[in-house]
Amino acid sequence: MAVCPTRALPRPEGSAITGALFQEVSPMRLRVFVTLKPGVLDPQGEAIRHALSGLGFDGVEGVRAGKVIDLDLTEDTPEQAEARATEMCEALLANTVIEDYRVERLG
Amino acid sequence: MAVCPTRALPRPEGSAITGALFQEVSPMRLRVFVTLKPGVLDPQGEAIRHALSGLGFDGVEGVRAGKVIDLDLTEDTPEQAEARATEMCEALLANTVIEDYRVERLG
Amino acid sequence: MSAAVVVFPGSNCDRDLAVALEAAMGRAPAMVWHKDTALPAGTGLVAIPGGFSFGDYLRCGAIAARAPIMRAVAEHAARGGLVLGICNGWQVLIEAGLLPGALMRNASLKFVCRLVGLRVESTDSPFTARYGRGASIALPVAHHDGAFVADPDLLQRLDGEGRIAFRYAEATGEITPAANPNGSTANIAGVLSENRRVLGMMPHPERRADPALGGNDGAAIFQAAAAAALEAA
Amino acid sequence: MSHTAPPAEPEVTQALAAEHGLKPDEYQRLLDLLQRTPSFTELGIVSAMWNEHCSYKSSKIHLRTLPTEGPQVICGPGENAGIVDIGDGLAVVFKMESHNHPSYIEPYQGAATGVGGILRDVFTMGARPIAALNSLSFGAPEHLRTRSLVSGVVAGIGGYGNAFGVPTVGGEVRFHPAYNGNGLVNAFAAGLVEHEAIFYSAASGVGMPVVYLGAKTGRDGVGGATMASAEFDDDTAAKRPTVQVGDPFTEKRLLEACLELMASGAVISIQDMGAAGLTCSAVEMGDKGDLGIALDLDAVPTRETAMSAYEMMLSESQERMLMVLRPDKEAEARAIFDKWDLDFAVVGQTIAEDRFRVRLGGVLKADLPLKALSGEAPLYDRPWTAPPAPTPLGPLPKIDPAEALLRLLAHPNHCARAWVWQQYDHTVMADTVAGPGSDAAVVRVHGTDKALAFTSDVNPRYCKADPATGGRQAVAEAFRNLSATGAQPLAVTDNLNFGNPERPEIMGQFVGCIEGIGEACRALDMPVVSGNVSLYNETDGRAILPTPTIAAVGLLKTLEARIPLAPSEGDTLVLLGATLGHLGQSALLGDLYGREEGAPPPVDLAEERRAGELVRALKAAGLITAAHDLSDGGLALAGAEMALAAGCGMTLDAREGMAALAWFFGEDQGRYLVATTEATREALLERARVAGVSARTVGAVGGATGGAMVRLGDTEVPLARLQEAHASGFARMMGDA
Ligand SMILES: Nc1ncnc2c1ncn2[C@@H]1O[C@H](COP(=O)(O)OP(=O)(O)O)[C@@H](O)[C@H]1O
Ligand SMILES: [Mg+2]
Repeated sequence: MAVCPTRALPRPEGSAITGALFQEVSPMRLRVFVTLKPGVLDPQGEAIRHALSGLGFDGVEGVRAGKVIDLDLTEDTPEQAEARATEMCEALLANTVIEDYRVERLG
Repeated sequence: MAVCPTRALPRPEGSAITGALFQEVSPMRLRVFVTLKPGVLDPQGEAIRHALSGLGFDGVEGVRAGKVIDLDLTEDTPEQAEARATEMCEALLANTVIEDYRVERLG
Repeated sequence: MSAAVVVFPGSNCDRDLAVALEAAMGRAPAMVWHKDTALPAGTGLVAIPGGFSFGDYLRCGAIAARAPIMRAVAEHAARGGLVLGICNGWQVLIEAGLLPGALMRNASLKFVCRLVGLRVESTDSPFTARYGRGASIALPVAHHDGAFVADPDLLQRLDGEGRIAFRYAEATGEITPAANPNGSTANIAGVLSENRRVLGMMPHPERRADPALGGNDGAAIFQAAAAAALEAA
Repeated sequence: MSHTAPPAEPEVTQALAAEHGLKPDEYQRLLDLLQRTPSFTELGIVSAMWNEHCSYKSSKIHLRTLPTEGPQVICGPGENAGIVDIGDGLAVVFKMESHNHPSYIEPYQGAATGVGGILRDVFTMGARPIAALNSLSFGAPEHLRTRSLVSGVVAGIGGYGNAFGVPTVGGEVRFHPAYNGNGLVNAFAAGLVEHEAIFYSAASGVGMPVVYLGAKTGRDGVGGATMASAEFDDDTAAKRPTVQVGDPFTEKRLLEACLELMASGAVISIQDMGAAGLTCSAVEMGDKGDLGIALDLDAVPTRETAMSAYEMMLSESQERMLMVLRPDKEAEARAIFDKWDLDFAVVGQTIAEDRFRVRLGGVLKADLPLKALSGEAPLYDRPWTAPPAPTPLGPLPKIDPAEALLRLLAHPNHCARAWVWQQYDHTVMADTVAGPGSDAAVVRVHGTDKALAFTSDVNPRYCKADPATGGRQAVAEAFRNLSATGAQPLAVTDNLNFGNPERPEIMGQFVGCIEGIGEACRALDMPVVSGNVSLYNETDGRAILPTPTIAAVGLLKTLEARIPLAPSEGDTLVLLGATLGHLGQSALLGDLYGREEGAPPPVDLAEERRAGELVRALKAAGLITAAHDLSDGGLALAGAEMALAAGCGMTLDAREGMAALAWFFGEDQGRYLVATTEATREALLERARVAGVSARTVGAVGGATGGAMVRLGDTEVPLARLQEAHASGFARMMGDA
């Protein structure tokens, strides 16, 4: 992530950031993986496997399909961004009844 | 993939595998990322961004949604598996008119 | 007591549902916008329509389930209020935690729109009370994500508690794979909540509640719900 | 969004103009008009306005010959869609449009955005869409790309229409090797509107705000309008333009927001953004209202940074509209778009001068005479030659009629299309009385006992062999499909798909088809109220079959008037219309033997009309229980389709003195197979005699011993085998049976 000058300034927790400064913070990019829990039937993965074999690709033992969601977040630290992304997964991005998720920092 | 006789010949890379043994070789896992090309409209990402902000998550600057497909392939070398996965992307997994793809080796 | 239809951006069966409810109740339901935070006073029945709320992006029903109005719907359900979710409405109710299980992509991976046969599995609910038990009816389905998924425990519970409202079936009432349009576990087409006052179903009774359209099998659901809503008043 | 400076613009030269598709004389025309070299943005604007897609420069003089008027017509061609009165203060708004090239490049998105575009054409006039049709032409089933095109196109049409919430109630699917390199996706939509709630595109009033509505602008399809008019060559893959991605969720919100906006009284005029979005829509609104338009592109909502004026003017981002606003209603209008989370931006105003001015970042990027952009567009009377005579009709093949029927019913061109239409929501809106699978789809007018009937038809093989007859036949078949459901035909829209008009033989096909269409529309009182032309459908000099798709709309005054397709056990079958056993260009020879021989069947429009009127009169008199029109595949195929619909056996008798194949598979026009009871048969025959329509009893429903059989003369095949062949043909072809 690009280090921008404002980041270097010590700020108290939750201090107000003026609009002007805020703009300069380049957002952090996080990648969220949402995949079906093991054991949950994956018709899409199965269909892809079938289609691949129809196209003459042999030796495809298994296919699992999932989602990847890239988020650009303006948070102060990578840790905070990661925590935020995890909250988003719990709140919306994953259906934890059938899906697992994982958050990764990018670039 | 079909086991062809040449496979039974001793090879420098990796151990020689006979047809019978071949079945027991644990397949290689590859991960394929399929994402929209830059500039292509991503209504899904936009809807997620909007929903996140409705849930009170501020500072979400951008969301792009994509697919991740995990493949278990029986190939002899990681290089071959990677090449095979790339062919699969071109043939089926990605719609190269609007999507980019990337193949990664897993574990 | 009256009915309310919740409208999300992307809902497209809201009008059809309102027409069917009005025919059954003799008065038009209130149309409630997703950004509202309360149901109209005196709402006895909340109906969540089919369609593609929020484009069905991310997961069907996921974004709608988190809309402001859904807290009021959950409170209504908790008070024992009637809630009916049809198609996308069922997906919303599952995402909102008001009904169990999950609805996944059809086994064919294709959208499916056709008339399906159903067997009424439970008549012990305010929605299905006017059918005969085991009755064969026909209703249209139109969905891309209608494969009901439940783990064995849940399945056993639903079955044991008589909470499976409908199953996809042949006209003879037989439950066969061929009668299953989407790969649902155990051909399940509709599920009741524990208190039996919340129903989610994939087929569209509102599209077959008028003899002019070739059949009337769906009307009984609205009539039964209307009667129950009045009774609750 | 802020605009950082876009890269410097290229200098405009004749070569750059050529890259934009302007021929040397067309570029000279532009120089003469401006008396200076155009700016890059101006070149983009003019090339978009003057290309085939927007200017109709090759087709216009011929299109003018089509009949467009009638007492029922409220608005003919020239607006976003045609409008026809259906009584009680209501009107039906409809149009058909092609998305052929985009669908060939990216089938899902191409077809999806085709549906999106035609829906916008309908609701921009104030109508709520109530029905969609799609006419699809693909290459040979065994061709490398066919299956993936079919899958993608069908999924795209469903993906968009289903989410939007319009029932897709009918259409056509055909396969022919002539479409191997160029498939056709023609999308039709119809909507309902009250007479007083119709909106048009002509701007009025000087100094009125021009408002941008809907989704944001990206670089989608920049150059798309130019592409849609260029012949494919083998580098198409390399030149892939940015494909437009459709968002039905935004379209649905745009529909609701626009209808609310119109009801609020804020709209002076409104126009959707289609090909060359902002350019075409702004020019059209100014041109129709005799006003100039000044646009300030800094106000355009964009989703990408550093967009140039050129890109913004040519962007084909979807789900956008342009409106001229009543200024005192701005706050109210804006609130509606806020409610639906859609963009609303004042991007310009109407001006008195006849200029089209475009500014970005304070710089004047274009300053063109507005009226000249459409009025001075080139117009061509391209040379054409009459088509060569078809090869003569050879001897009849040797095959049992029942065997031929079985094979035809399994053929990709004649098997059931349920594989396709089960992927379309055809019951949403809860007014579908007869969906896909009937002669014409029937959709109730919401809240009334009336209904509208919709069909789309063309036989490209006929059009190739004899364009004028083919044109006539397409209209006649549409008329017949409406009549067979009991509907009174009202009007048509056309989608004229041809190859490269710069080739005289292609232009000859075009001219011939239009002549036939015009003649038939006049004779059958079905004016053309809207339409679309798609040329250059060819690859490496191989053109598609001439495919002038005709979509027609009819009215059922009551649901009672509807005639079903399925007869009942015990019914008697009567054939209306004369049979000579015409096998030229027939499905029997063409689809089973690859023999495209002979002249197509002649179309007698007077007989056609009498037969159609008779069918409706017979229904009104209670003399028929079911009806089906005869088209390709003749009596055998029509009979089998009725048997399948009823789930009953059927006997069709041979005809003395006529070869069995000619009698059962001949494609003579103007015919219907109707079902009646023994009690009403005599009265029916008498009515036909009085009407001057030949009628003969040809068979009966049921009547076979043992399992249900379909008998053709002295040959027979079990109904169950026909059912299986018919039902599974499509899935088998797609490889997922
Ligand atoms: N692409 C399609 N989408 C929806 N319905 C279709 C499509 N293609 C064909 N159909 C339906 O299948 C039926 C048979 O089509 P077709 O053989 O072209 O009819 P006809 O010969 O009566 O014109 C019709 O009801 C038609 O509307
Ligand atoms: Mg027909």
